[in-house]
Amino acid sequence: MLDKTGIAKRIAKEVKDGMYINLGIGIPTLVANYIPSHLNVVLQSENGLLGIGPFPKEDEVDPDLINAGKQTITMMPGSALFNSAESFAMIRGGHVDLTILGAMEVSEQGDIANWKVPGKMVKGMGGAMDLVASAKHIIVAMQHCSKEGASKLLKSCTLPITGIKCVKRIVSDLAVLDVLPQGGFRLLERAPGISVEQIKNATAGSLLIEGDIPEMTI
Amino acid sequence: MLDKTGIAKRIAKEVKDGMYINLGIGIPTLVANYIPSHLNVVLQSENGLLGIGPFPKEDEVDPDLINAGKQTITMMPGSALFNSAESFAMIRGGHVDLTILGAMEVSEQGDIANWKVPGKMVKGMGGAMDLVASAKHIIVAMQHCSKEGASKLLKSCTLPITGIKCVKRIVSDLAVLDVLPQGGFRLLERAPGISVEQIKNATAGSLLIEGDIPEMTI
Amino acid sequence: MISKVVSGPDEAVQDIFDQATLMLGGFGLCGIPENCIASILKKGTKGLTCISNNAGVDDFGIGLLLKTRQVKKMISSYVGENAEFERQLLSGELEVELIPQGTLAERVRAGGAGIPAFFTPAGVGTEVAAGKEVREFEGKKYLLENWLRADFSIVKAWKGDTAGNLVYKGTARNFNPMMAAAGKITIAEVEELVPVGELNPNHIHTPGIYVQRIFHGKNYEKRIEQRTISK
Amino acid sequence: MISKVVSGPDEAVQDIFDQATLMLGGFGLCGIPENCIASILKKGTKGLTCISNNAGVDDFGIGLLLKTRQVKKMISSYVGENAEFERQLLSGELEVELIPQGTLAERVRAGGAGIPAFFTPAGVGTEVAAGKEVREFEGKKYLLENWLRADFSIVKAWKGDTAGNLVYKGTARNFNPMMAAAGKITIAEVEELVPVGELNPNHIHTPGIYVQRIFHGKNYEKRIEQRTISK
Repeated sequence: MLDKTGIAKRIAKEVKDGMYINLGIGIPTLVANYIPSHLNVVLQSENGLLGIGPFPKEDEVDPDLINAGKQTITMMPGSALFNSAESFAMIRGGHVDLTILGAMEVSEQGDIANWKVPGKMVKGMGGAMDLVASAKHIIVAMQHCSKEGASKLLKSCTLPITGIKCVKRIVSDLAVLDVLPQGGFRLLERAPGISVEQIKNATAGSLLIEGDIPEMTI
Repeated sequence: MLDKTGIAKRIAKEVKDGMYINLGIGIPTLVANYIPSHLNVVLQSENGLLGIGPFPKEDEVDPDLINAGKQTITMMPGSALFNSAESFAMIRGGHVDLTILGAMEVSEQGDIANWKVPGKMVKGMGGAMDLVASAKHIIVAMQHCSKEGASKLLKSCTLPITGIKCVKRIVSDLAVLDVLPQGGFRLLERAPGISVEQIKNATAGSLLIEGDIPEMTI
Repeated sequence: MISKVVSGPDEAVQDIFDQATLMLGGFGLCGIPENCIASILKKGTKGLTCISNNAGVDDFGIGLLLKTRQVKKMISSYVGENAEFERQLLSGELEVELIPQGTLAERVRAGGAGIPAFFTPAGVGTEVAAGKEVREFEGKKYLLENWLRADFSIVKAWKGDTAGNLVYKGTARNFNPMMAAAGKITIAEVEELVPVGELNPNHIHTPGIYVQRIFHGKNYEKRIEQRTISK
Repeated sequence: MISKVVSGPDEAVQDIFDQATLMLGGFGLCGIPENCIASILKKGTKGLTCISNNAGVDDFGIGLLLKTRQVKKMISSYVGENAEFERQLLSGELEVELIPQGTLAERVRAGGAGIPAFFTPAGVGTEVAAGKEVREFEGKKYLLENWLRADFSIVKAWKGDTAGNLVYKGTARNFNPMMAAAGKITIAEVEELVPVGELNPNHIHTPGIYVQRIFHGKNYEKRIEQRTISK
């Protein structure tokens, strides 16, 4: 079973040279730490920056330079600043190559729910609905099951959804899966020490298992 | 009867302090020469500049700095440069206070025709349709009649129109007129030496004449 | 060019009326018009509808106006980090309209650009789509969204000149430029106010045509929400 | 960041295919991609649909491609100043679609921004409205207009870096930034090509994400259409 770092490390393997990437808050943010240094990638911050750098040193902190999680950041050489309309023009226009974000539920149609839990305080969707509706390629980082053991990979979402038919790939604590164009999850890799049987039991949506399922390498 | 310079001079009297103005090609361009120097106005060039300055001196010519008529220009202090989408956002969004342009015909409803003559080469509307559809206040500079003596202030336009119900005021070689909200031209001023009768005869659209019509001062 | 300079935030906001719709620039606490918020607080204007990506924190930004119950409605994309906000929302004292961030940015941009409506994919199939026209283009579904405009837009820039031209710094730009264009009256507070001619025309982010009033803002706190440091 | 630098215009345009749709930046002859036009001319690509505000003059700009009959269709707002263009148009050899300039700019912007359609007032009641949906918003009529996108966008900037970030000069900016965003492949030619880090991130007009290929252009003629001088 993967911990958060494990999920982030596995997702980092999906990153290709030259990609422009938007990382959501939480596990997705961790992915940045594991992108191989020989790859040239550019991280987008939807509040108006291409080229997020490392967190600043104490004496570099600039309150006018934050990421979408409101954390202080720095800029990489070759960065560009722009306004929020331009930022989402980039996202909506399909210019961002990869979006990595968290999810509370994913359906076998690729629907995603990650912004609202009925009965709990609603904080808002921020940029999530724009990102999932627009991204060319979306990878979801998530727990396969709730703390109570209920599957979060479902036939259809029970929570209010963020977007429909958008998730292409899921990296959970148990497995790597693709969402098939015709619907259904296809199992690609097992987390270290996890059996196909365990993944079957943890997946409520329909699961396609073809041939040997390799254990993932991180 | 006013010549082109006279029309430009009369229109210049419509300019108020602080206005942002778009001047069309031809007579409207001449207006810039007669705006009183104590007025602070900003001229927009729809190819991406606020703050058109005078034509350059020989050694100031910059091929990267032209107006919408493709003439070399200079910039006033306090100018701003932008792209064409932003330029028409300004126009369409109603931020330009006054648009002055030429016309081949104007109808008593305020429709304007100034881009196309059937049978002649069609060069295109450029920014004219955007300007007339969007401007808060439009003043038209035109000849009252064709060379053959036919009125160009009509019940309805005979030429393909550029925009509907948009012209607010007309300064012709014979008169200053407003287009009434309910339709019809209202005579405001006579050109020097021109009688009300002459204007009546030269106006095919319905003409409202109330009280004494003063001769204009330039 | 005509000078748009006013003496300060009190003069700039003096005619903001009860029940007005305001746009306020900023993302989180970054790039917010601190001076004008303080003056609106002092002035006590009530019943405001505030269009702003976020709603500040309990004791800073728009949160200050929430505390004094000057805000009737918030139109935002994300309103976490504010306990008083949550209390008013749950008690029904405050209306909230949540809009996807990109849709919010584009609706404001459309407001300034004279585009009454446009199609966007964000929110298709979600509760955001309720009551909205859905149309398919090239095999993909989109929602029709309307422009947003405001009685007053209040923005914060880094530098500005007396003709209202503005330059922002870093990610403090965010929603400010679109909001500057979408207000009937736009008020800009700037950290540095310079004479016309000092800003490079090629570096201007908000052309002065969008700005009706400008002043030199003072005592910026620029509070940081998430101070993150690398060792 | 990954380098997007190619050796020159020949390499940049090598995969532009017959019948491709191209966007070409520029207003009149100001800010046009002179180097790429020369290479397309040399390469002899045929059947092009060119989206560009203007069509050049007889012996410069897109006019060169018209002379060699490489252009099947022009989508422009104003196409005067070109006798060969007129001849081909009248003889039916060339298709022309005329679009109001602001609508053209916004349709290209929409193409890059993922907005398939929007409402604009330009052209209501005119022949431009033929076949288009008309809708009223707040008492005013608007036309529904669709996005424009291209197989290749070819833009000219003043400075660019190896990551594709661009800065334009003067009014040579015009249509270039929107076109840069609306091409499947965007090619930028620049007068000065610098390493990443040399351009101020706050001054960039076209972020590199929109640009796939960039090269240092040479021998710019920058022909002037209307040389006007004040005494």
